[in-house]
Amino acid sequence: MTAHVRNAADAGASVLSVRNISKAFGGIKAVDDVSFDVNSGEILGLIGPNGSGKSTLFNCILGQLKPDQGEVRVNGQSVAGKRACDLNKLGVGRTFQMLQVFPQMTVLENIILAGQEHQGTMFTRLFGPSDAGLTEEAAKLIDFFRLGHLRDELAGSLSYGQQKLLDAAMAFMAGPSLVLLDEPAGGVNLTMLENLKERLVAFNRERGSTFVVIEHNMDFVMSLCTRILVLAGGRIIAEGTPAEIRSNPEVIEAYLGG
Amino acid sequence: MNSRNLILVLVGIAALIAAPLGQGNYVIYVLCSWLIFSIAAMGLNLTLGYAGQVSLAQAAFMGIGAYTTALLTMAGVHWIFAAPAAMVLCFVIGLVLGYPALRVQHHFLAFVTLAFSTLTFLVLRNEEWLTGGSLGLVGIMRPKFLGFDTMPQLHFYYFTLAVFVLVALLFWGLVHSPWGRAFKALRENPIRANSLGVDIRRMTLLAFAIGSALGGLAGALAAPLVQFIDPPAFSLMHSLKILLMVVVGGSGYFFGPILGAGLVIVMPEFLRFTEGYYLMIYAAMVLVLMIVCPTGLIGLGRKFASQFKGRSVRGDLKEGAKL
Amino acid sequence: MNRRHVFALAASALLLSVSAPAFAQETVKIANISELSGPGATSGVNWRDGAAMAIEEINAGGGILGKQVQLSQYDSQSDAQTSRAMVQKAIDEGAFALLGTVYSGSTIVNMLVAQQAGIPQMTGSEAPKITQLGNPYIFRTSFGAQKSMPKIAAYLQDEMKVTKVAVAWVNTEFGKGGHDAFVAEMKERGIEIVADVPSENAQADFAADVVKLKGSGAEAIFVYLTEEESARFLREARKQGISVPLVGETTLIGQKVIDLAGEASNGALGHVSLTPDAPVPAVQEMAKKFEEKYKYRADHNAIKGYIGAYAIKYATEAVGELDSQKVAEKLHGLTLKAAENPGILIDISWDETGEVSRESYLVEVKDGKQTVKATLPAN
Amino acid sequence: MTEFLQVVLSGLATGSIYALAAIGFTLLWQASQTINFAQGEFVMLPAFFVLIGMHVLGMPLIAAMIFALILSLILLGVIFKKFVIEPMLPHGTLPIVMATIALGILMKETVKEFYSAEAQPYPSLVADRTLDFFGAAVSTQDILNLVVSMLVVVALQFFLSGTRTGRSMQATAQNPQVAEILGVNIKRMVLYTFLINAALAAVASFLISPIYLAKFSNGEPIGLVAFIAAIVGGFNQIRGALVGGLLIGVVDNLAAIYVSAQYRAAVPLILLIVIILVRPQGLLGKAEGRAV
Repeated sequence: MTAHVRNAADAGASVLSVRNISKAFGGIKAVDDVSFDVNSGEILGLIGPNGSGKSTLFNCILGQLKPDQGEVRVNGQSVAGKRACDLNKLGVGRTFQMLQVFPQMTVLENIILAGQEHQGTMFTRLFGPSDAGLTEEAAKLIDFFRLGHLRDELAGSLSYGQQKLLDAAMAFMAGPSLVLLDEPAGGVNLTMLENLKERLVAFNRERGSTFVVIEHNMDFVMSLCTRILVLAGGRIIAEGTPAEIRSNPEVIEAYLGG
Repeated sequence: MNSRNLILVLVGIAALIAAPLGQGNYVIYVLCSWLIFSIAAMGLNLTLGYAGQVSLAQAAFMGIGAYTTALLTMAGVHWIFAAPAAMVLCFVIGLVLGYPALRVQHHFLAFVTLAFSTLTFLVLRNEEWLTGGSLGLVGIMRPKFLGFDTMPQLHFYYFTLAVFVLVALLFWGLVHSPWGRAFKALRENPIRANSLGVDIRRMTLLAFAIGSALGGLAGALAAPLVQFIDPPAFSLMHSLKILLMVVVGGSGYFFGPILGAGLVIVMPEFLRFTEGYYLMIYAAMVLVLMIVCPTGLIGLGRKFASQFKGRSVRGDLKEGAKL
Repeated sequence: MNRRHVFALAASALLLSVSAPAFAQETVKIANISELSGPGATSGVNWRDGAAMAIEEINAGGGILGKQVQLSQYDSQSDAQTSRAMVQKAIDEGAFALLGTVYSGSTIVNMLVAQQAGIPQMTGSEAPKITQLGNPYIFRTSFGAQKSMPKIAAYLQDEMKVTKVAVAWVNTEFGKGGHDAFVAEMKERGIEIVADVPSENAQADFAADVVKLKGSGAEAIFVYLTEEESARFLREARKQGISVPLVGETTLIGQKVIDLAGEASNGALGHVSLTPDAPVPAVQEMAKKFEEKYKYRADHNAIKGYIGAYAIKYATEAVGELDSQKVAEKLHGLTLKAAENPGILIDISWDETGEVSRESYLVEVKDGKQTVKATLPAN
Repeated sequence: MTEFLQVVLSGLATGSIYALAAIGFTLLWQASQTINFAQGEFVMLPAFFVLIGMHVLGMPLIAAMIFALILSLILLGVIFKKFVIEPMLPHGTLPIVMATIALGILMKETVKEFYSAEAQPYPSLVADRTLDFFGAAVSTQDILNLVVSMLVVVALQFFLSGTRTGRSMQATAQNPQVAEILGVNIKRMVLYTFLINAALAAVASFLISPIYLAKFSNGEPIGLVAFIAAIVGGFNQIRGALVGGLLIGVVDNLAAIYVSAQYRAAVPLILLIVIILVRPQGLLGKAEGRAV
């Protein structure tokens, strides 16, 4: 069984380490020598104006782009050359900017799918139980995200906000040590947003999960994250708690001055 | 499976058992072809409907299965060993063919299988020492099982039916296993599936190889049914025919290909009165179906059913303003 | 394993399961199974129309043994497996005798079913193998390649004094049968095959084939292609200036080929048994009537279908009762003279294997017309 | 050497016609992600329009060709786009694949049933003469084919990169969203693509039928070759389709002589597979971003 509750002794250890990452596209440096660490249990916000290199950095971390130099390690292992599924097996969960659920499968099936590849072997997945022994655990997670009443509905028939919750829940199913959330607030209305934030915070507290969040919505980031990195022109220009960032003149300059 | 569905399935099987009774050899022959093509179409449905890959070589795999079975049984090997050998061969060829094609790009499997289909035809025709060339192989024996001789047409039908039911059950198990869930996921959203740990390349490859192996099994049944095989019976045109079965019936639905195979095989019977025009009418009907309802007949049926029942209440509306 | 042995075993086993068709009937049911759709449609439709015209004439003249004939049509879709199913269907529906199919690949398969049921079958196929399998129910309407090739070979050797020959053939069951029979005949006579060039079905570009043949040093080229391929081949041969004689079967010098190839067909030689242009008044008359009725020109398949239908009539009347078994027995060793049996058009005999013998002609295309160069006796 | 020259020249003449069909194929793919399995039948059909014009309506050859061209533009261009492809576009590639397969069968069977099941002689635009080219025989029809198809390709290339409409079409093919933002009328550009494809098919038909003869079943081999040529050359490049077409024409003939006549049809297919493995974007194609 996958342990959702991480060992308390791990708290504070580096889950993600980014070292001197640079990436240029045709002479323009999208990411320029960026380094930072994310410790266990943290919710790290990654913000910056459009074109500041957030997405490029994100893709480098996820192994989708090969950085020109530098290295990304998750739990001490390099992500270089890893496919998305390998990275997931390494303990990295993620969501996408655009909503990504499986509309023709039920909520329960969506969640089971998100966990099943971490259970047993190819062989047991073919000849073992059809839910890979995950129904109970999946139901718990669904309840946690307050989708219990929709368990057997097709994911495609859910409202946008509910799908967004499901989307996030899937990223957590396999008990990842690190979850990367790409603009989780995008397109979500205010009430839904509160709900989503509240659940994410609760999850972080109860299970000690580590998040990295890219987000434009300042209020959302400020109230969710424990630490924030500000990216501008491919470099980290500020780092600190939400309160520090809010009052940092360089950040204000980057956003307003451009 | 709920009890109502279970009853429907049992009734279906009973109908299949009763179907050939009192019928002439020809009708039984048509029923046999239907079951055999259903197996091939089910295999293709796994590739196409579940894993979302177009294969244009299903008939070629049938051919490989048929020739393997024919050659082995004619050399004295019992069908019960020859057919699995044919399936394994098709599975392995599927892996060898699919691995490089899927490494490259999504729709390239269609192109590779298209080429493979014609290459298979050429090899079957040209390698006369093995395959009998364009004149084919004659005199394929029907198997005997512990005193049950499948030589009479009716016996052969029950033999085919038994294999069909077994395959359908295994197939049902497969698509309802975690593998099946992964297949569906990679059809609906491969990128998301990949990020959730589904090795899309491996699963797609497996879906294609298993689908091809089922094509091989269909061939292993077709050879003793017709007792004769020649290369044109497994040409590209027939691959397209099987593709048609899957799409017309409804790809991605369990019963879609079975329905589709029935239609494609039985349709010429109904359109016979139109003489030479039947292919034309047939093509026109497929064209219209694709324009009106690309999800095939089962999709069309569901469309009607849901309009009839009134639109089902959306889950979120039921729960009102909870969110 | 001995194929014939396997086959006999299969036949006897299936015989038990097939119920014999009923014989007490008001009409005589004859089934035609031919290529009504698919790539063989031209041949199959010709065959069907020829047969249908004959049956109409037979019915107008009082039918068979005073009973009207009901001709039902089955489409093999030019596919061997379908043809087998259709023969099965025809027999299930009580056919007394069968006509078809034209494709040799189909006939080889579906004749097993007719054999199991004991129903005589008149085929339009010419592959040698058909009459070599020991099937007592299969009968040709035109002789197979193993009868025609010796005639051509003899002409090549004795009249044209050829010692080196090249072969161009289409690599299908049709072409393969002819090719093998021709090559065997050449070997026997010690004529050297200097080039052996197979082409694809419906091939359009014969440049490479002709290049190969041209450089082979052959003194004559034997061309065994379908009509359209022949036309394309003849044009390419003319373009590249092939000067040695081109010799073939009906498919090289038929009117259809002449129409398509135009001037390029002049000088081509062909061995012909049944064509609308055969120098036999009965055949020409039949062809004329056919063209008036169906608005297109009969080919050899139409004439074969016509003769096939009449052969069933004459054989049945010779037996004197509607008994499929006895008709089949009667046909073996039967000779029908056109003088007494006008529907047969040209004198014909069947041997013990169902193979036929008949006089034939060697024809040359001159100024876009077939002209008979020699009459080749029955063999 | 003469042998080699003869085969190469004949291959080029046939290949130039394959190229026309292959170019249309690529254009449709670019503009609407349509894999047109009826492309071969698109090349088969216009010749019959000409025959109808001449033999049924009694037109002279040139008038019949214009009549056929117009009919092709309407049926294979406008009608095909509006009533077949457009309704299916939202449902992805597969229904289009099935529908075009069915359309191909429909066209083939219609010609067979309503015109003729047999091959028809088809008039050439030039008097049939054979010229000697360093020992190789070249017919006037061969020369016409090469010249006309090259002219068509050059004109098309000029139109696409040299005119405003052409550039808009290319922008639409590369990125419809961006093109729309730039004010390009996407629907119209896609329609133009379908019209160009229909015109290319008609020209290919006029050129190939004097050699192939007009027959309902001609589409199948042409369609397959166009398909292979497009992929081998590069699915996203006109020049690629041209090179692919010529290459397949020559390779097919060379294979028949120097490899094996029995396996001549295998050689282009093996070439196809090798290209897919080694250079999936095609010989001249540009690599597309990898879809993960």
